[in-house]
Amino acid sequence: MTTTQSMNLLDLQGVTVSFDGFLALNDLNLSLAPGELRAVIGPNGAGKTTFLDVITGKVKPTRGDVVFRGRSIVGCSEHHISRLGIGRKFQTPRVYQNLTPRRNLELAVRGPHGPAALLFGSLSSIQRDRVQHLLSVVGLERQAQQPAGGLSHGQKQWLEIAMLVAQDPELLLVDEPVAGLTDEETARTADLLKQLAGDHTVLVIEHDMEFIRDLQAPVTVLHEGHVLCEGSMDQVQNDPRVIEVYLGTDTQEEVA
Amino acid sequence: MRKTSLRLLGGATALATSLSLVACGGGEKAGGDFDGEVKVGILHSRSGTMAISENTVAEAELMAIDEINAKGGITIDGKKLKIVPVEEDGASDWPTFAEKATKLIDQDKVAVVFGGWTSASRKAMLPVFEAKDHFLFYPIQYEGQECSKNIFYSGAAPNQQAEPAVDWLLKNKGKDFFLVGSDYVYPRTANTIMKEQLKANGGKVVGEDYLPLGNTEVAPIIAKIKQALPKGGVIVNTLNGDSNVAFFKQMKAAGITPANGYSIMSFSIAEEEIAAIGPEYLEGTYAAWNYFQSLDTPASKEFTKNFKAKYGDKRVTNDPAEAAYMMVYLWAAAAEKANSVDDNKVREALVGVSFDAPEGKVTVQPNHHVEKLVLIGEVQKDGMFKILENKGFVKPVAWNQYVPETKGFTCDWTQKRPDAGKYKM
Amino acid sequence: MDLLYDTLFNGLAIGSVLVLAALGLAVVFGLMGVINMAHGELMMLGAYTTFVVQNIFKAVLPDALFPIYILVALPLAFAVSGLAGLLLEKTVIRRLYGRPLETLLATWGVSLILQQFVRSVSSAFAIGLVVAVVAGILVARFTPKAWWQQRWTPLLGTGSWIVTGLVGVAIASLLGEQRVFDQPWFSARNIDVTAPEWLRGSIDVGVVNMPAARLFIIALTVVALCLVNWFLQKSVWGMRIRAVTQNRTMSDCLGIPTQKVDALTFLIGSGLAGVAGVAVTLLGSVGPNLGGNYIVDCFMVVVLGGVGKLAGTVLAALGIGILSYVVGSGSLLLVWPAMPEGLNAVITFFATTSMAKVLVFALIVVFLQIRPAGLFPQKGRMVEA
Amino acid sequence: MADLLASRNLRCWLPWALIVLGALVLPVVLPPFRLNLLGRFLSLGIVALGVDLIWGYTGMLSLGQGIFFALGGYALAMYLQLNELKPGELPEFFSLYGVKSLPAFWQPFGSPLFTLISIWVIPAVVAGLLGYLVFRNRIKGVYFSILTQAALLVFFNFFNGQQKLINGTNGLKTSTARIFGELIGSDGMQRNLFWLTVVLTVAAYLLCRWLTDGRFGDALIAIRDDEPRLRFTGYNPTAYKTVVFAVAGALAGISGALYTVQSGIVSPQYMAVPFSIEMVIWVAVGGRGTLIGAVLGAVLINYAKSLVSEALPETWLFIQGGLFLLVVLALPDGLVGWWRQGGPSRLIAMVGWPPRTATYPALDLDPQVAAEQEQLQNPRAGQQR
Repeated sequence: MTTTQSMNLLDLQGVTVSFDGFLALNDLNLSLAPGELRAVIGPNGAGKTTFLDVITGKVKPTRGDVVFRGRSIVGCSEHHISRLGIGRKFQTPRVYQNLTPRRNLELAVRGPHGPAALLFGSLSSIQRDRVQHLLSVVGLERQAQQPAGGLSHGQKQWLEIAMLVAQDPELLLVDEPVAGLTDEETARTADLLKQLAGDHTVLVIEHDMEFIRDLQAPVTVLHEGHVLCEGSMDQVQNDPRVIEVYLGTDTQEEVA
Repeated sequence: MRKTSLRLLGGATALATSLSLVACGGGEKAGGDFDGEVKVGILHSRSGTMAISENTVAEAELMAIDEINAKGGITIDGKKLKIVPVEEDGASDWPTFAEKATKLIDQDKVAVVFGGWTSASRKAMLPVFEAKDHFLFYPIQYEGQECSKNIFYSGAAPNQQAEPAVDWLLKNKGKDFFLVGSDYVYPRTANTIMKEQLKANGGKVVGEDYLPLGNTEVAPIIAKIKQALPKGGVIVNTLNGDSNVAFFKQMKAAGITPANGYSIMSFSIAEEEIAAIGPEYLEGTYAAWNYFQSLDTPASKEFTKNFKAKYGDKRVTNDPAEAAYMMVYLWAAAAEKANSVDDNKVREALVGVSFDAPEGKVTVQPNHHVEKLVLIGEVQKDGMFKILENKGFVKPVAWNQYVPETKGFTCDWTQKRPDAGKYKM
Repeated sequence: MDLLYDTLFNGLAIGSVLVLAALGLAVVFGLMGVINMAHGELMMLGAYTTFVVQNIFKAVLPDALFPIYILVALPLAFAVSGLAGLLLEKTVIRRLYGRPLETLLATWGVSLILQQFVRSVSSAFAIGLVVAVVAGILVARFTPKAWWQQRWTPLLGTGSWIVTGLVGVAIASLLGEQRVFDQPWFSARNIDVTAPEWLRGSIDVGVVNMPAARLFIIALTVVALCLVNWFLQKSVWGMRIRAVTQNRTMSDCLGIPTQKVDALTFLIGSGLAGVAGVAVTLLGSVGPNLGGNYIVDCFMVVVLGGVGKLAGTVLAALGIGILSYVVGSGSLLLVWPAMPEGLNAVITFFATTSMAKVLVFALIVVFLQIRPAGLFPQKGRMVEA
Repeated sequence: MADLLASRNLRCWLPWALIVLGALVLPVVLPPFRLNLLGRFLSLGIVALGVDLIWGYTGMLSLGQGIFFALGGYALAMYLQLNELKPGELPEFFSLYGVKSLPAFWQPFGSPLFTLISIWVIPAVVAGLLGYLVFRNRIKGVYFSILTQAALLVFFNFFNGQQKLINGTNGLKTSTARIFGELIGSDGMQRNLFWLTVVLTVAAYLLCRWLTDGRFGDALIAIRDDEPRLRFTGYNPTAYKTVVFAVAGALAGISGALYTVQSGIVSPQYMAVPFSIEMVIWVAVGGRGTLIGAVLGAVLINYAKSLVSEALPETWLFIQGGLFLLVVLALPDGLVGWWRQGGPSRLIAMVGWPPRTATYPALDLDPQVAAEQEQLQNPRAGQQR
């Protein structure tokens, strides 16, 4: 199933996902070039989370193909896909509550992930430096020794982003990174993501339009499981179809 | 009963009260009439699945001890000794029996242990008694094929229960047998013996099945019986405990009843079990035992009367209770004969000791078993047995003579040979 | 063909007991995600209720009424087990929502206590218990409010319960001296529940001989299934229960009293256990261990059936019923007498009730390898949150 | 006093000090019977360590550890049965069932080396295989618990039903066997076995310490906290769970073997449903997620059980059931967890000796506070990091 579009890092080709007849994704086509920063928006139920689920292997597409670095990853398990270089941050922050932030990061940091490696190997100095560095970047040095369950919501968001970065994936899938953050934190997050782009490919799903604007990235609009339109933030915002989808008309109801 | 209830109530906040109760229990002293005391162990399941059956046996043993004490205890070296029972709970768990047996011997230094019900519990205790060269008195009818120097068996060996019952069935009821049992050692071994016996005497086993302990779904067994014996025949039942209830209730519903030509013989159903299952379901079925409450002798009536007086009017006596009662007396008699409570001396004195038991005069045989009365009975409406046949006293055979592996072997502890437990005759 | 009918009927008979026993568990597990290890003991309470009702009929009411005692026992058993379940929910399970494994352990503890309770309970015991509980509650009522806002309040709470508990034990011990109060109500022995005459016989339908008790249980199962289904699908509270099942938070926001819904669900599930308890008195022994004999089978049914669908429970129970019957009775050998030697040996090996159980459980374990979520899995995004 | 108890070092070291003291003093003080009990309960501590690994750390509640426990016990008991035989002889029980030649799977157990290896390898392999099949299908939570229970029943019924292979319900006895010419049931041998148990328990503890202290242990905790998340980080939880389940199986096997020789018998009772659930409660009472708690819990509860059943057998189920409830509802981290979280000082504070920092007892332990204090004293140091 590998195709000629190998210059793209990620290709979704006609992906359809059906839950008991309900089409969560409907013939979705999307490509990401290496180093790109892309924002994805869409109303509730547009299939944004399912879209990430398909890429990361949690949900198997009913039809269609997902190609990463020229190779189909449909049917691979989550951890396999993750090792290929796709990292994901979840909508609600998911960190290991009973581990300290340092240990959270030590688990996430790039390296062999088998039981034997963890038992018999130890972290290299590069890995340790990386963890230390990330702790300071996200400002969790002081909390590094207490369980992450006690962190505030914002701190957890940041910790999870740090874990994603520690993983050093080629493709970062970031689901609503600024939900519940203050304006200042939001701006810092946008900066961080922009820094990451270039070396990495970043795909951001977000509802916060100001944040998307800050990112200055091309925007893809999803609606009812397929791509409604693509373009810059301004283009998208003025597209009558997008306005209709977001604001709705009396005859059209949102799919919840 | 009262003391148990006191203890039961303690359960509500047991830890708090346990200390005080233990203190009370330990405070008893030998009465003024006695010159000393001798401790004996009583080891039965007082909790768990087997508590149902074993409580009665323990009660019979305690009754015997009380009676002996009331008559002045046992006399050793001219001293009157009071028998003090030390009770332990086997909790229906075989390894626990082994643990508690060790405790009774090592910790409490009892002279002898009365205990056990299931064969598995006896087999679990056996190595303890062998390793410590101590003595266990075991009161239940069992599967034989065992003759330990360290165990005294006051229940029936197969030739005192199963074999005469099969003979009687062959003679009076038919040649086609279906064997049903619980899935553990007694039914399995007893059925092995019966199969050999039937082979030798022209009977036929048309089917057999085993139910896991505690299982109550017997539909597949009933189907097998119907296939194997469509027109009626003999069913030998060695089920244990709960399964019996399910078995008889569902057999009755399926029409496998005495009225329809099925003769059902049970080896584990005595008066007590009849009361729990309900005589409606059992009426007309048979059982073979060495004692029935309905046995019409003065000793039997006396035993039942005393038991009811002690434990309540509604209670019934049965074979295991009688065997348990008798073995305490046999031990006391042997100890007096040996003039010592040391197990080795008691063991030597034991063979030949007699006692006027409720079933009649019993005498201990050289193979550590008892010569016993063999009775076949039929369950009546009132939950009692009508005695159909009295085969008189039968000498016990430990190593079965139908099974080829043990044919020709015998056991005699009066012999001074090293293999006295099992040697070729 | 006879064999087929026979197999179907017997499978149905075994299966219907399983359906009835597992129904309450399925409702509770499906709707609340709670595995109730004390379900078997709630069945046992139902069976003991039957015993009490039977004795009242025998002792007090005219003989002519005796045949219907079982019909009276059904609603009473539902009430007794249901109330016991309600108490369990209010005191224990409520505190453990969202922690299914802890619930499992706690309810196991409850099952042990219930087992020993029916063994030990006597009038003295009951009076002592009631005194202890009532006194414990009264202490909290009649002491100054200020005492309950102190540093040492937790100690006071625990301490007052210990004291009232000891008072209860003391009272019970004193009463226990009197034989009237000391007599255990049930004792550790199995108790005798006798089915009325009309449930003891059997009916021949064509070639199949159908025991009346089995037919009664099958009918009872069908009625219980219809009622539960009707309740969940059509009644207001049933709708609320379903709403809470699908989205607890949302239901809460919409003003559905989720706590009441939980309590109600648990009450119904436990009540159904009581009804099952009545049914099994027709088939087997009634004793403190009754629950343990059924509970694992019930789990198998629920797990095999999948969560939240009654159809799954029914299908799983019937499947297990027919399979146990076919394997256990060895009837495959009759259908296909000329089967190859090896297969024949295998089937004969498993054709005892004991080994059939091994095979059936093993097959369930294998089946769950293929369909980890049971026969009727939940689908969609909800599955793995 | 309260301050002393609040001191962190003491909280960490006091349990250890008690244990070392106990190990040195008890063998001298205790009579052989009690020492033997202690040895047996200590060996149960090893299976509890395994339970703690899979439940306390990894969050999987297995109700089937009895399988591996019994397999270890059987492996050793089979060797002991064969050990004293002359060539051509069979263990005594075989003759009861008419078995003429040793079943094939018994043969290798004549070798002591094979036995020593198989005691832990066989349970580990069985556990690994079962675990792999279950985890691969992502069966977890209550489903995993129920499935392990079903597996337990499969083994239980099988061993119970196979008289001709493994002596069925009776199990295999070991006390009358001899090793190095000495009777296993003898006091001297039992004392040696006690020391062996102590050594192996410490070894098992250190093994678990090693497993849980590093990143491997972190991965286990991560599986408990959020398994899907770990998967998306590139870990394969199936591998980790399989490994840790196999390790727990191996520990159970060793534990079972030690328990068997010290209690004199191995029987299918070791695979009874309640026993495997009890193992979980030992860990829960001692403190899940704390290794020392698992061992302490096993020893304490079993000793309590032994003592209570000597004095008041009928009350043990009440106490056990109450313990389940108490631990789940009031002491979720068990005794050791309570102790480590400053439980004793809180208790003392309740009766009127509040520790110095009464309002925030943990303030001076809070790393953030510590860091801030440090920063205040030495502003440079804080910034350099």
